[in-house]
Amino acid sequence: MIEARALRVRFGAAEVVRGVDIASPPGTAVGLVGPNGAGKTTTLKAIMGLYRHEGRVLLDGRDITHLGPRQRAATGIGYSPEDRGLFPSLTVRENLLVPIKALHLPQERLEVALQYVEEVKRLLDRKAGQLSGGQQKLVALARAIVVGRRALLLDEVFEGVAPKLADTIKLYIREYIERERAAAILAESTTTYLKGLATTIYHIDRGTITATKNL
Amino acid sequence: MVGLLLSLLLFWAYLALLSLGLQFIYGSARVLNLAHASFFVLGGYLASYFANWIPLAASIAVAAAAGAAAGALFYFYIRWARDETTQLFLTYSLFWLMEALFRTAFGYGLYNTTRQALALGSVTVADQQVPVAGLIGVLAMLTAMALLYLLVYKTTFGMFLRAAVDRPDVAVAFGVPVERAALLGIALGSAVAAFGGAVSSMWQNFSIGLAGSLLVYAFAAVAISGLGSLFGVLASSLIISAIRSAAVYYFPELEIFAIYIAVLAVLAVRPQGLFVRYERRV
Amino acid sequence: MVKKFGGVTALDEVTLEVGQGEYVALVGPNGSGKTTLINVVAGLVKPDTGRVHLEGRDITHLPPHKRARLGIARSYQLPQLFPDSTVYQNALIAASSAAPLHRRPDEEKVREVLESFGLWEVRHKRVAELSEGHRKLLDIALAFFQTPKIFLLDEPTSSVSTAEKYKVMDVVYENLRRVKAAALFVEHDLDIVRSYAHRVVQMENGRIVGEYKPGEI
Amino acid sequence: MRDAYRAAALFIALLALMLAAPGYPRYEAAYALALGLAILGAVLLLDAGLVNFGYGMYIAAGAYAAALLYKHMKITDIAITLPLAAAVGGLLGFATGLATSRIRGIFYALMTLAFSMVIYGVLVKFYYFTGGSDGVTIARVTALGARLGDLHVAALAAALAALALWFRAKFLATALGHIARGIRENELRLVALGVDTGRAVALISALAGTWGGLSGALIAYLTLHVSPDLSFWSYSGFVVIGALIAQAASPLYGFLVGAAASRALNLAAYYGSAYYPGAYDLAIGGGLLATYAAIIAARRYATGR
Repeated sequence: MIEARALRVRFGAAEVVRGVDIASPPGTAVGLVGPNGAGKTTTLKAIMGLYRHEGRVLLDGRDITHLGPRQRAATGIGYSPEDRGLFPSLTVRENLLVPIKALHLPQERLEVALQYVEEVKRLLDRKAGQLSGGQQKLVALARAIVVGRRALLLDEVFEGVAPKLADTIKLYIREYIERERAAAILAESTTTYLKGLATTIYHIDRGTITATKNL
Repeated sequence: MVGLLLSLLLFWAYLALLSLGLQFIYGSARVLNLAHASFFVLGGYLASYFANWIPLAASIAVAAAAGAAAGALFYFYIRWARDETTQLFLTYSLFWLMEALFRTAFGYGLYNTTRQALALGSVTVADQQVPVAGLIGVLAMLTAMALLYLLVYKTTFGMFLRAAVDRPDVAVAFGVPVERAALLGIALGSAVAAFGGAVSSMWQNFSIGLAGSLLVYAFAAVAISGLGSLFGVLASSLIISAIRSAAVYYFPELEIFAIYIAVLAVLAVRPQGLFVRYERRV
Repeated sequence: MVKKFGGVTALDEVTLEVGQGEYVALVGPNGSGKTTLINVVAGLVKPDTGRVHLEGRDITHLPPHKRARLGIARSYQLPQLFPDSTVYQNALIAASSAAPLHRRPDEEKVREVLESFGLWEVRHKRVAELSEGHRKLLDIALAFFQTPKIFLLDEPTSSVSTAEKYKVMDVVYENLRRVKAAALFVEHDLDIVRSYAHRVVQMENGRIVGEYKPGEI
Repeated sequence: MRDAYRAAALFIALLALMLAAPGYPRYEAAYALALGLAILGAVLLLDAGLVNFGYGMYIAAGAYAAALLYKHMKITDIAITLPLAAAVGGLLGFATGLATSRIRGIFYALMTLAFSMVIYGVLVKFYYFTGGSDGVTIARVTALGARLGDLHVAALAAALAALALWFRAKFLATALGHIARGIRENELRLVALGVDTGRAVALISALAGTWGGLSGALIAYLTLHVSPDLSFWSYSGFVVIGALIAQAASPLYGFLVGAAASRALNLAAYYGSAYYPGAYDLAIGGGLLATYAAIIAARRYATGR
């Protein structure tokens, strides 16, 4: 269960996230949907500890607000940034090994990730910078799974992806969260690929949740 | 002919040892250190100073260790620079503060370890006397390069370094100790510089004002190779050494002038440098 | 027009024409190539194959600053302003880009443009103190010193409250009509598209997948 | 017209100062004004966000233009040498401007620094033409045939400083002045607004070089001796400190404040070096650090309030 309670983020004078409450129980995914500039990415980054924030973040009931991004990742929160954020000059295998070595995770996490995102097996020795957009999405998802034992924070993972590949990604995410009892928050600009994946959609605009719909 | 070749190789080793550290520090912490040549000169001074009491190899090791310590101090000093302009002023001021330090600590004498280098004797190559010290110099450069290469591409720490440089904002979210990587990267880069200075003290005099002229050469090497590429700076140092040997042979006055004509030529054709892919555009 | 980034095909055989004084809306999901198309027309991005013509003249190889002088004006989804200056100083810089270097910029035009964008009252405010709506308007107003022939608007109303959306669009269109410029604008809000576009072009995965009248969407 | 009145008032004030001040203080005041012309040039570049660590090369260009005209052709008339010195400085400025038209930030600082060291090397090594590290001594200075004493040269410095103030006021008001600010704050947007920023940088560099050349010629006539050190690091260091102070002090009058501060720091280092060999280095390194820290603190205080 990954939760944010009364989350607030401020950049100088402007308050970009104005009191957001989100909860994703284990084994389910929730959507955070809103137009560009609504504060989706800032909310995910705050939950990941990349931005200082007011309000609390809880994982499986435990308050992790005081932890930095490194420790939050260590508790089992996997993150896929808005622009995929791979390490371009490293190979795909190295991209997946970085969190395992840095967070001292068991080596099996690599196999787990490859088990759910099979295509990545064929890409292990290629430089991440030379992959196609779709391939980079898959690697970013795999890397999030390596870390995300308890929760996934996926930022626009379906954006700019061909429909066939989007369905595959949707399948991988659903299989992972159901079998591994993990939670997930997906930030997207539309709900098209969230149907049949997210149980709840939080609509966000200009930093506040404007509506919450259960699918 | 062997004499000309040896002087070319020696200057190549000298310049590469100086520029490798500058490039490695930029590659591991995005810091372009205007005072980098001063760490190189510090190594030369310390090795020459200690060589009067302890064996040459030991004094070189001491100099390298001092370089690492100075590098760590430099890390805590440069951490305050939030943007490139502040980094520029902090490193430029550091250059002058280290010049003041050299002037007070080492005064105006000529520091070198040529006496100890001569003791190493020489080897005959194609009936030419080649000093062992020179060979050690070239060997030291190649070893430093190999060690840096292995570290960066074959170790976990190297993987963290590359990840931290590619995407520092994302690396933090995957547990990479970005700050510690930068600290160790800068300390190691400064150690390589001090080591380079210490080794080249076998055939190069160290005196007041040397750091200033050295930076002009090191910057030429980095500008031609492009920022961040270790192999690139090894190759550009060789190119510059070749230009210098040709210039010194024909027009001694034109030496530094010819090098900067080459720098301008490269920047006009490939502003990001010969050996770097991404464009460092406006 | 084709444009690839690494393995990603951002624009796949896109052909688009905007008539004199016509307002065309580009709609489609994020990452469908809308912003890439604008960047190609503005000259920030070179297409792999394909041409860009302005009034019959091939400008594919002209650098961005030459295209701006020919009348291709643009605004940005995230406003691109001069951060350490006031609104008035921002306008002076934009006016200077249209003036001979040794002469004073036309301060009459500065007043005219700022007034027509409702920014004259806040002209002494620093850019950091402006509301989101005012920042958007200033971002667009800066491009009006080159008397645009076509205006590339990248999500003119994103991160602006719904109340302010129509205020922003009314001001923009009143100025476009004044200088008889055409507009190619990226917009997600279909109500905005319906009220302001002559023609709607739908894009998906780098391809144009449909063209409609505003009433049909 | 206000600019002209302001410049005239400055000229009269400075002239009065030159007449009143005795020998040595007058020399220092005139030297500070000469340095002020260079600092104005460096401020033009700072307006565009370009930190030039090799600015001394433009000063050296002007100084050597005047000195070599004397050494090789015995020309001493400032009606000829001043325009030539300004032109040589301007040409060098334009050339370095073109070479750095697409380079910014630390790369720009290092590139300009390297250029100045290359010129320093040329001035030292072409001994038979430039006099090498001994430099060149100027015996006489004349204007339209009449011999100039040090009071006349001081008056000349006052006149050029007034001209500089007039120019600064004009520059700030013209399109190029605003474009410089645009380059510093958001160059990409400026390009999208139709500005060829490469050409603008080359023009600003040419102007900076022209003022540097004038400053160099004036310094040559004040000290009656030129040496390659003008193009060495340390000299440029003092110019950078002066330009930073100038930019922080006031957009219009800053170059005069910066010149005074930089000259004072230089003199402190000169007298300090008798007691401590590293005084010059400490003055530049410490001076720059203190100035920059003060500016950051002041800016943070202003915006933080």
